Amino acid sequence: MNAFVLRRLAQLLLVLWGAVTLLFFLFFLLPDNPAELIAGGKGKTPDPQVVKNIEKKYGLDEPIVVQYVKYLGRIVTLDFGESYADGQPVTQIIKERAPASLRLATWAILVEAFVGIGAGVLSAVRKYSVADTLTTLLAALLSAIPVFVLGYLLQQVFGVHAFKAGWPEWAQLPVQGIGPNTWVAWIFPTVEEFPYLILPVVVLASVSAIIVARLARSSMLEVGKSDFIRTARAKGLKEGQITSRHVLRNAMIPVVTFIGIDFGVLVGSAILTETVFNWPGLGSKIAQAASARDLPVLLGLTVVVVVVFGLVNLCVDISYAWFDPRVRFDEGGGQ
Amino acid sequence: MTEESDLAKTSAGTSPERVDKPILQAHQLVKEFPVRSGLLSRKVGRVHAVAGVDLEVFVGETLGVVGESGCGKSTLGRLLLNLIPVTSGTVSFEGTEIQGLNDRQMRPLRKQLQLVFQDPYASLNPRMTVGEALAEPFLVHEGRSTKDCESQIQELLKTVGLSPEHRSRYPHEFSGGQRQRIGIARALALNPKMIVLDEPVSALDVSIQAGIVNLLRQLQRDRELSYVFIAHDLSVVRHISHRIAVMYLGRVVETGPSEQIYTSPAHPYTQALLSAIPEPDPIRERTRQRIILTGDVPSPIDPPSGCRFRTRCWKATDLCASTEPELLPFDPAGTVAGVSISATEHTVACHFPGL
Amino acid sequence: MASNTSSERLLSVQDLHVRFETEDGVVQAVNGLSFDIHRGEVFAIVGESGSGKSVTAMSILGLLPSPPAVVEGGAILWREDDLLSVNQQRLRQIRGGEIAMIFQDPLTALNPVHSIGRQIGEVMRIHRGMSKKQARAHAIEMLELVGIPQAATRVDMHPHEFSGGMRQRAVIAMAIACKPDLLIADEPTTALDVTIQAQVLDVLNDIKEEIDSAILLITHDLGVVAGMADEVLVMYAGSEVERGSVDEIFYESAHPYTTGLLGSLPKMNDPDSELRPIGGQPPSLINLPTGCAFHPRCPVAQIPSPCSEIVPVSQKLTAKTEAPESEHRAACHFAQDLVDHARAAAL
Amino acid sequence: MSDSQKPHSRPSEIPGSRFRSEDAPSGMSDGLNEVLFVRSFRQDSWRRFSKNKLAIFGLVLVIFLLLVGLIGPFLVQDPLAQERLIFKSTPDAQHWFGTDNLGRDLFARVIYGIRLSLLIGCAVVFLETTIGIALGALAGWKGRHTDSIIMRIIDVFLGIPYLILAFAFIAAIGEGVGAVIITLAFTSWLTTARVVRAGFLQAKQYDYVEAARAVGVPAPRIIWRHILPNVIQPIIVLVAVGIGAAVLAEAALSFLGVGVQEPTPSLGLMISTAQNFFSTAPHLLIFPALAIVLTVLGFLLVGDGLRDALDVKE
Repeated sequence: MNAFVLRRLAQLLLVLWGAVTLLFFLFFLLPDNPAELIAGGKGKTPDPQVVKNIEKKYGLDEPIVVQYVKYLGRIVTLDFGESYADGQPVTQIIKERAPASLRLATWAILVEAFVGIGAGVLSAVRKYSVADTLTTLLAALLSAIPVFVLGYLLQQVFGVHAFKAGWPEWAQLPVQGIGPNTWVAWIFPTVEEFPYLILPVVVLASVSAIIVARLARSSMLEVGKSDFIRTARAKGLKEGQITSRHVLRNAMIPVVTFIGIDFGVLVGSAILTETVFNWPGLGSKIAQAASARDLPVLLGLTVVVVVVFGLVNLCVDISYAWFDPRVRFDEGGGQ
Repeated sequence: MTEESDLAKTSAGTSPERVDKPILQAHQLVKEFPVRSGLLSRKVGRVHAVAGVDLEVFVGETLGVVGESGCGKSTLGRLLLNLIPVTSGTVSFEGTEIQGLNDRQMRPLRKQLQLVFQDPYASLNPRMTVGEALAEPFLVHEGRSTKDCESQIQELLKTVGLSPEHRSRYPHEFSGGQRQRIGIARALALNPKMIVLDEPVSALDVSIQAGIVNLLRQLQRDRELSYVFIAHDLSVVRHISHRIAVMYLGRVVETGPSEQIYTSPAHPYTQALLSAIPEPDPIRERTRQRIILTGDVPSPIDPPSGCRFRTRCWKATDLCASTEPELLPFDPAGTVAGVSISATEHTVACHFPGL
Repeated sequence: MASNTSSERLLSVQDLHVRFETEDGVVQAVNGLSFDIHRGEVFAIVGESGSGKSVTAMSILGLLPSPPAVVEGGAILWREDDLLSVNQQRLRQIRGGEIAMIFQDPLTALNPVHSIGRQIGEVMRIHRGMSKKQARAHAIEMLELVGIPQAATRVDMHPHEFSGGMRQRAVIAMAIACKPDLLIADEPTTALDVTIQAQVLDVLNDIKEEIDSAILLITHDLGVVAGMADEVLVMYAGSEVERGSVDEIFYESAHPYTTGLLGSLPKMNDPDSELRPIGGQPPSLINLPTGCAFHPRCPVAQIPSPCSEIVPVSQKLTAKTEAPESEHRAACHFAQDLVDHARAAAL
Repeated sequence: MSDSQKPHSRPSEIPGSRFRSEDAPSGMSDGLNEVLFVRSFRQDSWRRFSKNKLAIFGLVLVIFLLLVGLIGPFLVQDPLAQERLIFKSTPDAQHWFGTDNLGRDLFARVIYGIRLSLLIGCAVVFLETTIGIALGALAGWKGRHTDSIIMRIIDVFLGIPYLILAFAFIAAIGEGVGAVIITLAFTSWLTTARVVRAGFLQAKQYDYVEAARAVGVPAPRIIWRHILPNVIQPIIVLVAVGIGAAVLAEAALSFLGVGVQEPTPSLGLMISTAQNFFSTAPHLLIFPALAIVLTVLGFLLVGDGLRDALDVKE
């Protein structure tokens, strides 16, 4: 098991290095001169002398390879440079914004997993029932609605309309920001913070939850057809026991894998969700940095996201070993 | 000696007289598959699938290769056809060494050397009609289109007992036995001299099996084909083979004329294998004594030292654990040992051969 | 040969019909099958793929997936209950407790995520109300009974750590855990190698004595039948074509299909004999031939009448003098002639 | 492959030779499959597809949208013409969907937007599929080091969340329609490549591929005639789903301001602008949003239907 974790960590480092390299060259080979961007922003022609000074300050006059090696060196010491836009250290930005994103993502994943798996299991057990058909339709519809449209609609309904129509207090939800942002209980929101969390989490979790539900359903049905379920039935188990003891754990194997992979999609959706809800997390900052071409910020935040993504998948792989004992022993054998 | 070759001839039964000239020879054939693991797919072990096999196949004869799953018999079949690269050793076909030849260099030889698979469902491309599948060899080797070789295709279908109208159908429209006939027709297309048959009847029902076996025997008579017949079903193997090689964990443990292997098996494994076959004869089944082996076949990743069979053998001693027995001529009388090995001889790799 | 008519009748299948409603049409898998199984006997159903033998086995415990399977008509009597109409609670009691099953493929028949011990123990926990600990101890006992060495450590292993032969032993251990009265073995050795098959058959024979049950053996391997069975039922295209004691089936076969099957097998003691295959192809179960389903492949069929027009009923054959209790039957218009012919040839 | 690892394969493992139904009994004696007369694969798939009401609805939607995209632009007004006096007007006989904040005909803009979405979707999927098949086939066929290198590259790409990767590409090649197409294509070929690779690895084990080699069929023909036709099914599904995904992704990029730029009529861009005017002119948001949803929905439903009909496992 330890060897397995170590190996996966090494693999993560490799991926991280590849990602940083890819992104570095993509960002820094762009047609515009970053120094000009810093000096004047998009579309203006700044004073050449100012540009030169900036180039010197940020080391942009050096060959790209030298810059790359230096950047790698700085990353190792967790120094991601400063924002072109306001000179704030990227590390500072991460420190400020990461907890907000973490809170949003954690709750979204929890909702995704519980609601998704629950709905999926229900659909599978009551195949072709109204609830099953409804999830199917909802799944198709929700996956077709862009995240930002969904977010905006919910804002209109629970923020604007609920207020105008005088809905009960609990149904009137804030649509912008994170609330008091006190962080007394880390990722757990306080009573005042809670309403702020609801809509962003719902939006972020919805699409993935519905995919999880579909996957859990088909996986349950697939496992339900396997020979060992027939064995269980031949042993005299009740249908409920068969589902809980034999189907569920086997059926969760592909679902867990999906939740791991889906984290990448979740990050993408988080960028949009945080932008729509003005959530002060990494995602909205990434979007700002991307449109402002604030490269150090973009690169630094991306590195953080890639690391977290890798760690999440590592956790998934470890939990995998619990779900599927075959994994534990297959390490040595086969390709 | 003479008595043994006589035996070999009688066992050939209804088949034509064998010419004593090997068409295919394998020498010290070894195939190891790497077991990879870790970040950079490091090699952490090896599956010793085939571990030093010598064999010869003569013109017009059938060599039966028998063994249980995991003994390396299918791997051996693919090595003989150079479908997978050997780890070491040589394979020569009509005197030409073929191991290490690439696909292009092999192409002329492919006309001569063919393969029939176990699973008639899997061995035909579901998206090609029978006609297209049978035309492919002609297209590849003679550049002729499906239309140009129409008559050959019809002829082939007739040869294997199918109707020429079947050529425009897809594989899924046939039953298992019919598909296997199509597989045989494809192998026959270019008039090969030798065919490796990898468990050609194991996936078929008994009532269908017999028809395929008879077809194979008839084709051998008509065309002087040489067969390597790989199987785990010993009763069928005996029926079609002139000589038999018994494999265990990547090695040949006993080889000889099929009559001798069946009537006086010398290796304990062969004895156990033969005794394990249930016979469709209630009275004999009730009376006969079975040798029941203990345990399972060891892993080919880490085979036992010395004799590979010793972990399940009732005769095993310390000698078996330390020294690997060589394949030597078996003389039931036990008088002479170590005379020259001729290919038709009964040989066995055991320190304590005999009954 | 034990005579079974006097011992306790355990199971009685009467006029069983099973069809599958598939997208391609209705598959008539079993057409009016009847047989009884008595305590202490090994009853074998023999047939090739598609003959309906496995479907029969599965319909006994109601294990056919429905849809597409539809069991229509007939009765499966187990003691006082008709298994086709019994309530779910009683059915669960019977499953695993009174009737247990051994499946063909031991790898897929075991749940990959649970330990062997847990899966064996589960039967005891359901039917005997054992605690986890008791069940585990009993599982070890069962594993020892089927000849698995170091059972105490192997009990906590998972199926993928077992070899094929050990898995099938584990499946057998699971089946006999509650000492069932009837053991249904559906192709128990087909997925195994010959030497392992011999081991497993050996275990099956031993435990039969041990638990004093009956075994319903489903197989296509006539060799296995010859070695294990007392009574044999031969199926073709969903129907019984012949049934009788094992000796009657092998030495006095009265149906051309049975004769054909035996003739197509290579004989170990006569290697040079030409194999005699049954001509033609197995029939489509969606579109069965008229009259006798075997007639298009039958060497003795008289066409058009009666073979291609009249469905032959299974008729009792005159027994040899020394076996008055014989229940040798065959569904062929010429069955009696064939038997007489076989006896004459044997003399 | 040693024979110990190669189980006696059952007929049901072979594509196209299996009798299919969601409730197909597993572990049923293989004989049942054998004796069933199985219809040709194409007929079978079409029959299953046509029985799926949602899929047919999706197909109708896709055909309708394709017609809209092809013919629509010839029938509507100039999407760029500003009619200065009627900003944000509500729908009427002349402007079916009303006008936008700059007084442009929204109906025309939505039609053009759909056309652009479809254009981008198809172009992206064409590029993506080409890259994916090429690299996946290369990795799967060559194996060894080629495979390792390609797989590591895929790992790196997969390690970076999709939208961030898109930002990086956009940053490097700039904005606009062409850039969006290239960006989306280069960030979405991973799935196709992995599926094709997996298909190749599996197909290489098929007996009929080995049989083709044994007959001496040259590699290009083996790939073209024997392997590709048998890995094409999941690709067909990916193509349908991929168009929908590309439409969504384009909308997201444009919404965030790094995709298609004004004044090109892009649905995402329209939504982005419309947000500021929702309380006074909700139709500015609703119509483009509806257009996106219908477009994506159509392709997703067709994709789902194909997945079921072709029995593709994820």
